[in-house]
Amino acid sequence: MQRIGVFVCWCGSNIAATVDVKQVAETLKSEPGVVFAADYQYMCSEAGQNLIKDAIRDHKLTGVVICSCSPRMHEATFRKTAAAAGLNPYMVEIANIREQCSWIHKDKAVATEKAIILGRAAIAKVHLNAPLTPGESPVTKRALVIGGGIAGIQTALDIAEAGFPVDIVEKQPTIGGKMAQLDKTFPTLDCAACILTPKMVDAAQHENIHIYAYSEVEEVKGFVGNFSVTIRKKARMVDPVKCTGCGLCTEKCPMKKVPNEFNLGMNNRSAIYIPFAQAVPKVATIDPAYCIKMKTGKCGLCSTVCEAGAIDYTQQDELVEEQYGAIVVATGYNPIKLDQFDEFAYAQSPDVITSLEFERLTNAAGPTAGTLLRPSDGKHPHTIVFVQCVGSRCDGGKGKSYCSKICCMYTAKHAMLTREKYPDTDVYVFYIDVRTPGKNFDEFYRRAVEEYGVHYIKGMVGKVAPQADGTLLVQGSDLIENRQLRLNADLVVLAAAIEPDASARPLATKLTASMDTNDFFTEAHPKLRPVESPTAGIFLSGACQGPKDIPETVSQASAAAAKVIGLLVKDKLKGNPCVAHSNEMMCNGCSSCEKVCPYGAITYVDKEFRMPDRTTAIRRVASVNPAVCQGCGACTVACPSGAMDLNGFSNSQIMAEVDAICK
Amino acid sequence: MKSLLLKDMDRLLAALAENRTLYVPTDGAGGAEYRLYQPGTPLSEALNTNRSAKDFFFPQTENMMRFQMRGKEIRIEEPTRPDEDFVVFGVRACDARSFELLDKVFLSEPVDSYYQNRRAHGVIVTRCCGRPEETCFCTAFGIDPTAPGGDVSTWQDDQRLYLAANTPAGQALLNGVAHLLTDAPETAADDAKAKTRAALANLPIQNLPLDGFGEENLLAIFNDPRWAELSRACLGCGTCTFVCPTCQCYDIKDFDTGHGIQRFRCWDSCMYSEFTRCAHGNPRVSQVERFRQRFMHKLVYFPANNQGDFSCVGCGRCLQKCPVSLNIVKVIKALGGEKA
Amino acid sequence: MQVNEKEFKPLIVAFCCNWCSYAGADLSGTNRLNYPANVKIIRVPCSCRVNPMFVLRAFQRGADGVILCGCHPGDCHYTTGNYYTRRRMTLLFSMLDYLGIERDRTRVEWVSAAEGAKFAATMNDFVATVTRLGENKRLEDLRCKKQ
Amino acid sequence: MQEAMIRRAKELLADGTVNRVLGWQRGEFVYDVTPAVFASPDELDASFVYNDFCGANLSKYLVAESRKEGKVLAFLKPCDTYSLNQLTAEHRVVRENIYAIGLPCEGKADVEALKAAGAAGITGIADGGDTFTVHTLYGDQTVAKADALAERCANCKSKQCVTYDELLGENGAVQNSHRFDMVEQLENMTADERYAFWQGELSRCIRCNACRNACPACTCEKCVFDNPQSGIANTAPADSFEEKLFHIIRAFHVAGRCTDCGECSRVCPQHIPLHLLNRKFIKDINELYGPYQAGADVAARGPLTDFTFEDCEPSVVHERGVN
Repeated sequence: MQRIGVFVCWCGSNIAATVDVKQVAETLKSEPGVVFAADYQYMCSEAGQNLIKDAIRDHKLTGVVICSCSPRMHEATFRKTAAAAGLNPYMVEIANIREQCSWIHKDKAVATEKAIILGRAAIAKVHLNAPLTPGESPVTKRALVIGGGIAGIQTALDIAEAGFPVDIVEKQPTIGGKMAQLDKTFPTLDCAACILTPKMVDAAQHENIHIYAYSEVEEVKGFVGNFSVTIRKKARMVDPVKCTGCGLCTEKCPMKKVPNEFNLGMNNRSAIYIPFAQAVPKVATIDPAYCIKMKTGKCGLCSTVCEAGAIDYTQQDELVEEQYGAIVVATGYNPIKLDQFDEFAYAQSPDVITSLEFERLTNAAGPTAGTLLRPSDGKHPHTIVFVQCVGSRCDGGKGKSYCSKICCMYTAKHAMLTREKYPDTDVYVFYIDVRTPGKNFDEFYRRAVEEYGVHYIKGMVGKVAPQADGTLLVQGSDLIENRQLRLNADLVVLAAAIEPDASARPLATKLTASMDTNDFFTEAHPKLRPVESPTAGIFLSGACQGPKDIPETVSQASAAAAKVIGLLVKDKLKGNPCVAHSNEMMCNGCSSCEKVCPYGAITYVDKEFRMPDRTTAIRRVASVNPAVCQGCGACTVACPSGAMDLNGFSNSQIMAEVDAICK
Repeated sequence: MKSLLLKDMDRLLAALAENRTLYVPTDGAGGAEYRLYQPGTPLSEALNTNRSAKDFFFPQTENMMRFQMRGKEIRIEEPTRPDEDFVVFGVRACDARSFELLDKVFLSEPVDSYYQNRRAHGVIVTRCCGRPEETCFCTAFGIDPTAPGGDVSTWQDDQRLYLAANTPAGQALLNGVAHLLTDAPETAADDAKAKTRAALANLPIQNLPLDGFGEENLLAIFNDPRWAELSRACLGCGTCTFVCPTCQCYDIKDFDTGHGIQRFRCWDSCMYSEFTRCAHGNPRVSQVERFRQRFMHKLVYFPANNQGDFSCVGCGRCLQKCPVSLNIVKVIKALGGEKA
Repeated sequence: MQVNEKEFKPLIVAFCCNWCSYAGADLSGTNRLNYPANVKIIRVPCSCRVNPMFVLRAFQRGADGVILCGCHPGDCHYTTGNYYTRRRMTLLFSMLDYLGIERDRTRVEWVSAAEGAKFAATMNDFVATVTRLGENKRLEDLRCKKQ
Repeated sequence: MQEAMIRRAKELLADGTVNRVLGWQRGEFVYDVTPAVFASPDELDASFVYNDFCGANLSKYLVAESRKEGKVLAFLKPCDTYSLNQLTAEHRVVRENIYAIGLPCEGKADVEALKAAGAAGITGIADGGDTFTVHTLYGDQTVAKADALAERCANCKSKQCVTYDELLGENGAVQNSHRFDMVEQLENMTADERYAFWQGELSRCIRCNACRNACPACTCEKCVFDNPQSGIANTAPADSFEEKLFHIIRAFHVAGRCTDCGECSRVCPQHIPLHLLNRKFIKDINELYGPYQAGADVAARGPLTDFTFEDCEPSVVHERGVN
């Protein structure tokens, strides 16, 4: 039996004017287990707290009930008070007789009766309280950034600048991501490479940053502050230390018919390649799917010409295990595949291209050296039709239901740049809506319309049909003029919807981070914790969380870095002791709890048990990591056997409160 | 012996119900059960009720006392004992015999006053079985369905019901309805009895080997390896126990009503994991042991303590109700040894 | 009969999540927005902590109405808790309805920390609804009745 | 079928694929069959039986059997395979230790239905194609098989075995069943009528726990109703509230997991239509969250451990027709 002390606060007249505090204290004193009861003007004052401390010591209290204001106000205060008197702070319960009683009721008798009942409920709960101690876990002061695009680079640089080591894992041979493929950036029209490549170099040269390029995350174990990550370094067949990036091998390589993914297959590269001139690390990579030596064993020309002796055909994938305190996901996006959109003739005509392909066609380092030429015949296009929302805001399964957010602006940019460079070109943009919220965005779009004479047509394109003369017949509707349009275009540019990179879903599983139905990572709170995943220690940067443009990506990247730094500066993480725990003897191992846990706090282990029938059995049982659990209690209801319970809000405690209230 | 035309049955029941509460077996959703007599409702012709008649004297739950808390004081309140006189009409010989077995438990020292009180207020009218079924084996325990016992025995042929009092309470009951009854010779029900006997001779379960369950074989039976096989399919539910007319185990529990503690007892089953739970748990840790306990009790321990009376009346309910068709007949056949 | 109806004050148990609804209840207090004293609040970390057992328990022990309040869907402090609450309680309430228990005795309402007025209005409305229904008879435990 | 099963069981025992066989054992009467494990050909010959009364869902026995040494051969009806899948999904069985033979099933007979048709004192039952000839102590009687079908079989949801290592005969198909008709009928009653119906049904409950203990979804290491620490443990329905509490919580605990195998109603000694509770949840889940059949797919996420942002609000209950 607990020895409970009840402390009734007047809160000046806030409580005492409507609740007969003396009567509350007097009545509660005769409750079983209550050995002390007192009332006082301001329990939260120093004198009030001393009253509590003295009573804890003098009456050897094992539990404390404070009838006062909301626990949201002073629970922490009174827990500290109890701790100062040597009582476990979690042996304190608050009966909220101010916000939920004296302030809402006028009749003193009614309010007093309710205050007594609320006090009883708190007493009933304290009877079942147990001392709780928050767990502590050390923090590995190193961060992992998954993805080396602008988001990952920015996050890594910010963390590194704060003095913490960071590793970037990038699956491509070079960091840089999508931004490296872009030509100019809206709304300022500065060149992407000019602002990105210095950052890539900064990252490569930073003493706190290590780049695992051409690598992937294989396995993630552990929890916030203590992740252990296995990284697969894919075999490049080139020793990155020896390779000087001179590029001689790529010139000499006899296999030159490899579609160049950096230029989206619009030209070719060699089997040994460096994706682009400013690649970081600037190291060659052998593409084993095309390398003659790898496929037939004959050739070896690159090895012959490499003066550094960096070529090593026997190289194997290597697994390295690293420890991290925090992980940032920056896996970015991709344009969707357009196979489902046959009406736009993307697969039928090389002159129907995506916006990203358009970027490469206008980029000085692209397949046409920056001159806008039709892919089919290399001629200058005179009529260009841009189609927005291809697969975005699209119901019915073939596209994405969401807005891809960046297309309105980059299409305006493309249209504007085309008109500027080639004033003889007619440019049409079909749109559902033009969405330009953002600093200087709407001004930018209006310039495209007003200064550059881009023809914006509100309506959707119904069909693009390649014609015998090599043009493309574009049929669309103009909703403002309310008419059908037929245009003969030389080039059609599709603003394809963007979707999370395909690597995101398996990665989310490894991280036990949650995703929405579109495979974007979900944030811990959509408004208040936008750069944290619900899984503690996992942070989100850039388009992996939702469509974003560059400025937004960079701000989120820095925000994620700030959150990581805030975590890594701590030496130890103190947990919330009100976490779930599983009674292993009752656990069925059925995984229901694991499925509803938003934090991935529950894992399963096979353990040997001595069963009630005196046999030994190996059983699969749930185990809650108290450092990761946030104490929501979803698992406790999912668990049919009641094996899963929650500290501080146990089944028996809540039912005792129900019983006391309903007495 | 008295008799009554069957067409006057409802008049008889109505008359019985006039002064006492009357329970009769009637058909309803879920099968035949003893229900409070409602005028005009025909008696069930089912062989037996789902639940046995033991409920009348040993109900599934029964309040024992209350504790009242006034502040830190505890006050004890005795429950009100049911004091109404009642008649149970239409009890079969097997169930009637079960009362005798329950009496041995509850009415020997220390007397169970709750049971004793109910027993004192009840009058049993039995009914000879007309059509025994394949699950019946009461004769194995010396029960004669043609002499069904109780306070009043009844038989019936196509036209008439015959009644004979066996006890003063039974005689008093018949006296109360004498105006409806006519005298009949003692042999009047012989045809009905003969018919029943003929049916009994054809029952499939005959000659159960019970001789081997003597006290002297206690340890041998207890340690018999076949228990594991016999109990393997047992789901550990309490169906057999709760439909059994002779199972008498109960648990005593306290229920916090919010304004006092209600102490009550309720049937318990030796098949349950929490049965006879002590500080260390259930002494019978596996289902084999629980299963064995049930049959050891009925076939060995009870007779050893009660002049050889088995704690089974062969009503066949467990044969009908076990979800996986385990039952006492299979146990007897396996472990009862050779039929003498 | 009329007198009885007037006198009947239903007992309402309200489970409120710590982050939104309990704070919303506090706010209605701070703003001195009245609701009947027969509403008693039990604080839980998240509405998803509420086990159907607790709801039935409240009815058993004498509650006439049970209401769960949580963060609005999408605003759960634990991101997904109230989505599970929503499914669980929908099914539970549907089952109670199926058993013939008055459907107006149970409710789920999403109340944010800013919605003190909504909290008070919800409680007033729920109390009025349950008052019209009268005493909980169909899910009562006779042993728990005050004698 | 019985001969084919014994033959195949012997082969699998002989070639070492399995070391024991889970099937049915013959009892006192033709309908008196008990789930049993057979370890040798002799045991199979002596007492293995498969007939119209082998209704018990054997999958639950696999919780214990699949954790023993060696592989067990289990003969499973379509219903039982759904349960096995669900148990596999919940890690309650070790699937690798089970050699499942799927059996075609045209429905199982319910001896209670024969008795309700007037057959008293059954001494034998002969299969006459569409009918049973029931030999009784009081003469022979012919009952149409359709009239003797168990409720769950008359409203069969699927004749398809969804997991097996081998099939005996042809696999059946998912049925277009009318299993929700009775639920709908209840839904269309007034609240007062529904209350009266369930009060009548549940008041017969004797808390024998047969429904729970036979249920392949109820495999908890410790049931809350047996656990003195749970706060709701009880051995008898001491008040009509406790009858409802037990059945509501039990149905809720298996909601989204119940495959609708119908064992609960089959085993109830009091003939309470417990399947109507489980089916209510199944019907609600299907209607509110999209069609879902527990056990159909091992990888599927159960509806109560899942959600969508667009889920309906609990007030949907208030918006329904009759109150």
